[in-house]
Amino acid sequence: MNAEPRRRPRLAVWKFASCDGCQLTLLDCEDELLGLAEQVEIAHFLEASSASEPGPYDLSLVEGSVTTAQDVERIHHIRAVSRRLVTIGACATAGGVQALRNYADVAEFQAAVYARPDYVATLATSTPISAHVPVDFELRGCPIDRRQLLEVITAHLAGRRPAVPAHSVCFECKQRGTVCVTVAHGTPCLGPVTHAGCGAICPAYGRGCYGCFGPGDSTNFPAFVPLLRRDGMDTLDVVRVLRTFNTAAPEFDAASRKELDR
Amino acid sequence: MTTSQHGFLGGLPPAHRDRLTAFAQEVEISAGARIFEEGGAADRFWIIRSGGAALDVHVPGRPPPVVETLGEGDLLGWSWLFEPYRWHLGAQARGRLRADEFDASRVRAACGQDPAFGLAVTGAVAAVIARRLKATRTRLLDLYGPPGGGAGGGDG
Amino acid sequence: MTHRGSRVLHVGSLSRVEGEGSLQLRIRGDEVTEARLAIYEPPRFFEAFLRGRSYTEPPDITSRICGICPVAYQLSACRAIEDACGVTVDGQLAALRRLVYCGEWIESHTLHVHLLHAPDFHGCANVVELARSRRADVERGLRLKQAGNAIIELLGGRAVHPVNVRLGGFHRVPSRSELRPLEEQLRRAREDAALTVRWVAGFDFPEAGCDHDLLALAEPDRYAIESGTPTVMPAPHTAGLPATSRRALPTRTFGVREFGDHVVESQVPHSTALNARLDGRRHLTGPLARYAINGRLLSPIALQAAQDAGLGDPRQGDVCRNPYRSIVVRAVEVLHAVDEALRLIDAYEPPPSPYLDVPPRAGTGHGATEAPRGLLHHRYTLDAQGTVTDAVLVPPTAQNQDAIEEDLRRTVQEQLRSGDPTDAELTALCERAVRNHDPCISCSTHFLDLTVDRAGGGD
Amino acid sequence: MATDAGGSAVIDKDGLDALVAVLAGRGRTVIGPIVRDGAIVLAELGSGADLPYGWGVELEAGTYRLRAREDGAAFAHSAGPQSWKTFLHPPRVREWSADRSADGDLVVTEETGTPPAYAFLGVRPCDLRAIAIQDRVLTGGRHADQGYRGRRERAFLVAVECTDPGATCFCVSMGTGPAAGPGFDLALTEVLDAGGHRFLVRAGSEEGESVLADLPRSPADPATREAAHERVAGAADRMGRSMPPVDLRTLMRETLTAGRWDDVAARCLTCGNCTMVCPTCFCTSTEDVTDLTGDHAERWRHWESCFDLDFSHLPGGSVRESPRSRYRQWATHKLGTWFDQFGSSGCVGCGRCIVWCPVGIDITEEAHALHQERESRAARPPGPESPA
Amino acid sequence: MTTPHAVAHSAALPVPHRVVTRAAEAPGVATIVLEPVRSALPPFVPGQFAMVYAFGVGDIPLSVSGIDGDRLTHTVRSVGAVSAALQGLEAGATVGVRGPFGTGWGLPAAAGRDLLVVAGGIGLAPLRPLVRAALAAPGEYGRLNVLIGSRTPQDLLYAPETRGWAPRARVLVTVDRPDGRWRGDVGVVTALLDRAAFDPGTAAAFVCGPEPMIRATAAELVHRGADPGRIMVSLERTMHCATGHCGHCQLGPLLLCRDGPVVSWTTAEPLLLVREL
Repeated sequence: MNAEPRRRPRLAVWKFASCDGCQLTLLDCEDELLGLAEQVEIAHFLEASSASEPGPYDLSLVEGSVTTAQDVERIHHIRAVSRRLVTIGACATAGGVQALRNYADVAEFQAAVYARPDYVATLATSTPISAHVPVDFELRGCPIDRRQLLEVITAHLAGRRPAVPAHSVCFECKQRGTVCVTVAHGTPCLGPVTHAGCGAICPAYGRGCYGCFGPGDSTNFPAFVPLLRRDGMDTLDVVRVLRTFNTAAPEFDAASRKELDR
Repeated sequence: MTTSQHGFLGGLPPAHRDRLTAFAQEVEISAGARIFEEGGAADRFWIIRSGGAALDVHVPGRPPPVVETLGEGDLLGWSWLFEPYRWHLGAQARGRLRADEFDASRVRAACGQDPAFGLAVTGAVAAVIARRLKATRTRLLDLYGPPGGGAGGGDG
Repeated sequence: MTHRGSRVLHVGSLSRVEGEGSLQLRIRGDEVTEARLAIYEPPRFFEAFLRGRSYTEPPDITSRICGICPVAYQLSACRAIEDACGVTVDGQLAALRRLVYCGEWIESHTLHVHLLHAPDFHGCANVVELARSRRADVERGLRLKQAGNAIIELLGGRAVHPVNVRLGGFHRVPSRSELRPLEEQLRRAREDAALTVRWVAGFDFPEAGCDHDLLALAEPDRYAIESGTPTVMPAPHTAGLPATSRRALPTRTFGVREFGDHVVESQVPHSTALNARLDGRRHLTGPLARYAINGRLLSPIALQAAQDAGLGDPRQGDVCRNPYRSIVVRAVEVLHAVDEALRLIDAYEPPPSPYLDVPPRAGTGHGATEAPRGLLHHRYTLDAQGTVTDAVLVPPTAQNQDAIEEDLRRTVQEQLRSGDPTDAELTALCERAVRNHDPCISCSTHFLDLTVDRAGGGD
Repeated sequence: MATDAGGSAVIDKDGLDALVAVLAGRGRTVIGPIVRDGAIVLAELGSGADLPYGWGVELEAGTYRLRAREDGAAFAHSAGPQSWKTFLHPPRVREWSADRSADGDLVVTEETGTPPAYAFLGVRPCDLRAIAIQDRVLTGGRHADQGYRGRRERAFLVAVECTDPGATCFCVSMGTGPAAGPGFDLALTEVLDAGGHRFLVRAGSEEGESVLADLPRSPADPATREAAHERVAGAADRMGRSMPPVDLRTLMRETLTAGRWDDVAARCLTCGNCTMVCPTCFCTSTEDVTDLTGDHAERWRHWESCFDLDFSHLPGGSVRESPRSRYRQWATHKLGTWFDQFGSSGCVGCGRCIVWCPVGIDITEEAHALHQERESRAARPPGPESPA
Repeated sequence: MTTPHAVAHSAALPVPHRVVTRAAEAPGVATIVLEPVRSALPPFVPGQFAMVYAFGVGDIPLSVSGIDGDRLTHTVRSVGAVSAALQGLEAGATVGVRGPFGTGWGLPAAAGRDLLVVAGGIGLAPLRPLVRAALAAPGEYGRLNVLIGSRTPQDLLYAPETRGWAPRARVLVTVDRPDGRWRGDVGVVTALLDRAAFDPGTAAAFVCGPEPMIRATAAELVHRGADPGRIMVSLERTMHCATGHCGHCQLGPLLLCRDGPVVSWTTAEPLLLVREL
């Protein structure tokens, strides 16, 4: 005997400057996709549906970074029609790889790519969603992890705080039983300063973590950077590895600037 | 009861306590009466024998909010000891108030004449101020507001 | 009521594609004077910020151009840089690359076939709606997609932006026993893929053609995926054939290093994607081109499935130029990729080292692979220390833009001639026409706003 | 009869192979050291041939390197990246699941099923003590961790005494090695000399004796006994590290406000590696998960660490916000308050935390520094206290 | 102190309980009464806590604020996801409960002594069963004082009941922020000590509230000559497993789920003096 049918929560998925990989992660939940569609009303998800329902939405997942003036307007609108707004992926939480423009002259960048840069309207910076509107939860990763995405959604449905720890990748590496690539092989690895969540994939494949989940909640770069140097990285290498997919994350940004100032 | 040891007078050595109480004059203040007002001349002070007093602040347009209440044994008023001898707060009797009232100028004069007595009185008043300052700081923390509070609070 | 007026419309957004763009139609009477696919996905400047990076980084960095086909970017980048450094990856390492690429074809094509394209043929807005009437077909698709992802996850660590691909090979290679569970999953997937070909072959396809040069990589003895030589089959009109012709035409080839001489990008004011043309002409890359150029090299079961699905026999010179039927070609390619993956796993022996050393040297290198949506070309110039000094990436959708616009124009034009379509009908039609090409709009687009600008003709 | 009265014997490599086979034949999953990914890790043994014959390790703070040995020894290595807690107290377990029925009732289902019957081959004396310590923590109090108890009670422990300690070992300081203490079913001592490559075996339990009886063996001869004894005694003299010779519990209690904690905090990455590799660290967190219907919930438990900022989370924030306080919590717990809580030290001197700390923080060095700081403070003439 | 009992089931498993009543207590605070759906938990003593599980959300430690046979009363304030879920439950809902855990107040050890109960905010919840137990045993103890500090008059817990404790107990209430109608005391709870009726040298004190309030109260009592060993305080750290196995609730040498939450001031004082312990 069922209670009267409760209103299904309405889900919306939005895209800003990004590669689509994070929203694709939702479609990569092959085992759960149809079940999810029974529990929530997928009201707006352009990549997956041509039926777009107007707001308000109970949960908005936002992918991508803000890089144009129209983006700024659009994210304010999305915030206004969303009860909870969750940003997904490094672009949305830290500006993404395209935030490398923040260090350069955008006009120069445009000229490098486009013969007629004047055709292209873009902001000088790529910024995370949280730089523009309040965000209820940030899910890290370039790309996000499928299990974590499901956890965020099911936690939202259950009214639970998502179990998405902010500690270092080392936690996951050890739990996975991977031999530490830094200690045992002398491979530079950003694991100790990187936010967990991927499941410590790179060390499991014998390479050092390259920080695609951005900084963890407790980093110590002055102690950490010498370790990268010990294992063979020079200043430029250190700067490059910090300046990739989470380059504009404050901790990575500060550490890379400090390196250049040396 | 703990009053006698721990009230204001409890903070004075017996000899000085007797000397101070010699200045006292017992008074009774009817319930709800205003005892003094913010900014008024602090020419007296009291040690409460029974009943209580509420200290309040004047805020235009609303009833004066009570910031602290005093009860038996408490010192009511310390502004009389420091220039410019003006009340920082207002005070109102809560219920019928019986108290020992002191003439501030006479006590100050006695303190001036006898440094030992003066030091004792000043020290006892300072102890009261220190306690109230500590209490005020504790309240500033708004400890009972969320979050916090006993074993019943932990939450994920 | 007639719709032949002077009107400007903004219609919703094109969905079930990846990327942001808008569509502009200018109609005068019953004549389409202009059809523009305006990609306005904000620029991300990959080519600019690749300059100054280490030569080891482009595989990981360019993977972030596209979450749908990251393996294509990784392997095009690897090939280009290895070319610059004079290293050739072959043997089992090359086989593993082909295997992970098969995973991407299976995953990406199945995503398009089941989740993005099939709903069009059933009048559904999305796969969830489709699942209400075709649950088993949708579940089969999800299973198939999962099998593709399983390959990428095993070899790459994760399905999106895998981490294991590197210059010279892989960070870590699997043991035979690690591949074994994959084999079981793929055997089931092969059945699913065959059923999918049969399923989509039964869809209702409008009669249509395309009159573009077709461009795909080709290899002498196998269906080109992760390597090959650019090969062109000219457009039917050059041989006096109609756009709907199913006849193959003689092909010509050029070297990967000459790619830039033949495929030239230009910029148009309405788009943030660069528009590429082949020897000055519109061209199409992707499944239709691959099938036309390489179809005869499909695995036997894929060939048989293609014939059973009505695509004709590529060994007899049959090609498919109907964009609507691209869904069938994709399904055939999925079957081929599953079959190929099984073949590769069966023949797998772990290589002695997971990667070859790729020492840096000054020079320019080219690399092209067949992304699910078509030929993806990378070119890098390195200095002696291995710092990237120049990078040029030509994604398939940028190449296809002209062809897509032409298909749109043709589709709308035919519609206008045969009736009096409403704007809503036109929008739906245009969306379908665009989806036929599975534009990887992330490499280039997302919202597609349709603007119909109808300038009055007769009235 | 090749087993003497004390339940000891000598086996050779074939005997070791047989040991693996016999244990497997008794339905046990045999876990032991193997070489993988450039380290000697603990994994299921297919046969005795999987053992790391001819491999040793070079250890330093923050560094681990596998080194080939010419002598072909199987156990001439010290603690690797994992400890046995990986199996007895696994990184991630489901504790229970719960279902909510249509009428709102709640049905909780405990995880059941027969726990695996492990045989651990190559348990170092320090690790043997570590297992005893986790036994006390997880099953010795009022509440027992039933899952742990099930796995532990069914586990068969083959200790191997240490003959080749690493540069980061300090079991002598902690009184846990290099000779095996109580708790093993069998204890092996590897002997390599002119007399050949062989192992002195002692049984420590009835099942141990029974397993030993199934092995091809010879009596424990005096020469082998003597050689084994010498090798273990020699190992004790070659410890790479030591703790300061003071009561560590008191030292920890008296140095809670030491300046040294700031010093170590400046180096510490708070990455948690030390706690994960520590064979006694037992901390866990739980996570509650639900499926998409919301009517099925599960409680999972996973390893956690006091280096996690969230570990001491209270509604207002974390209690131990600073890295200083988190390192101090770990070290003082390990060396000091563990006594208060569980009646022993929490440190067994295996040195894993030193090796696997990426920046090479060395708990023995920190303890020495704390000791020195306390000494110099005591030596200083009493001066005015700094303001509270 | 706790009484040992036979553990019939794993203490890690929640036992289903039904919400019998739910009463809004104060803004964001509710009191729920739970009864076992099937089997009951072993008996609780005042000061002990249970882990209460909101389905799919998680569990949190909640002291018992009332004990009535198998029925457990909890007073919960919404400060996070789980407490918000529990606080919002209606009668008829099912929760999971584990327990009893931790030390109790140890009231019986205070026989013959004046009792001083000092509560700050939600800290009154774990003290209520203690007061009830003391009132239920007239003659067993000396004078009973209940000192309550609250943020505002609206936040006062169990208002009708606490009034009913007088005159058997001396009940003194003070608030931090009075409203216009409040005629009672204003100030910190320690200020009420002057008006409590107890012999500081021999009295037994029971204190629960935010840590700074506990420290201030205990210090004041010690200053007045109280024996730190007879000042019992209830401390807060995050309990997760409650069975002493997860390590979260450590405070120096203590595992508070096992050695606490109630400890004597002798034990607590040196620990609370160390920052971030």
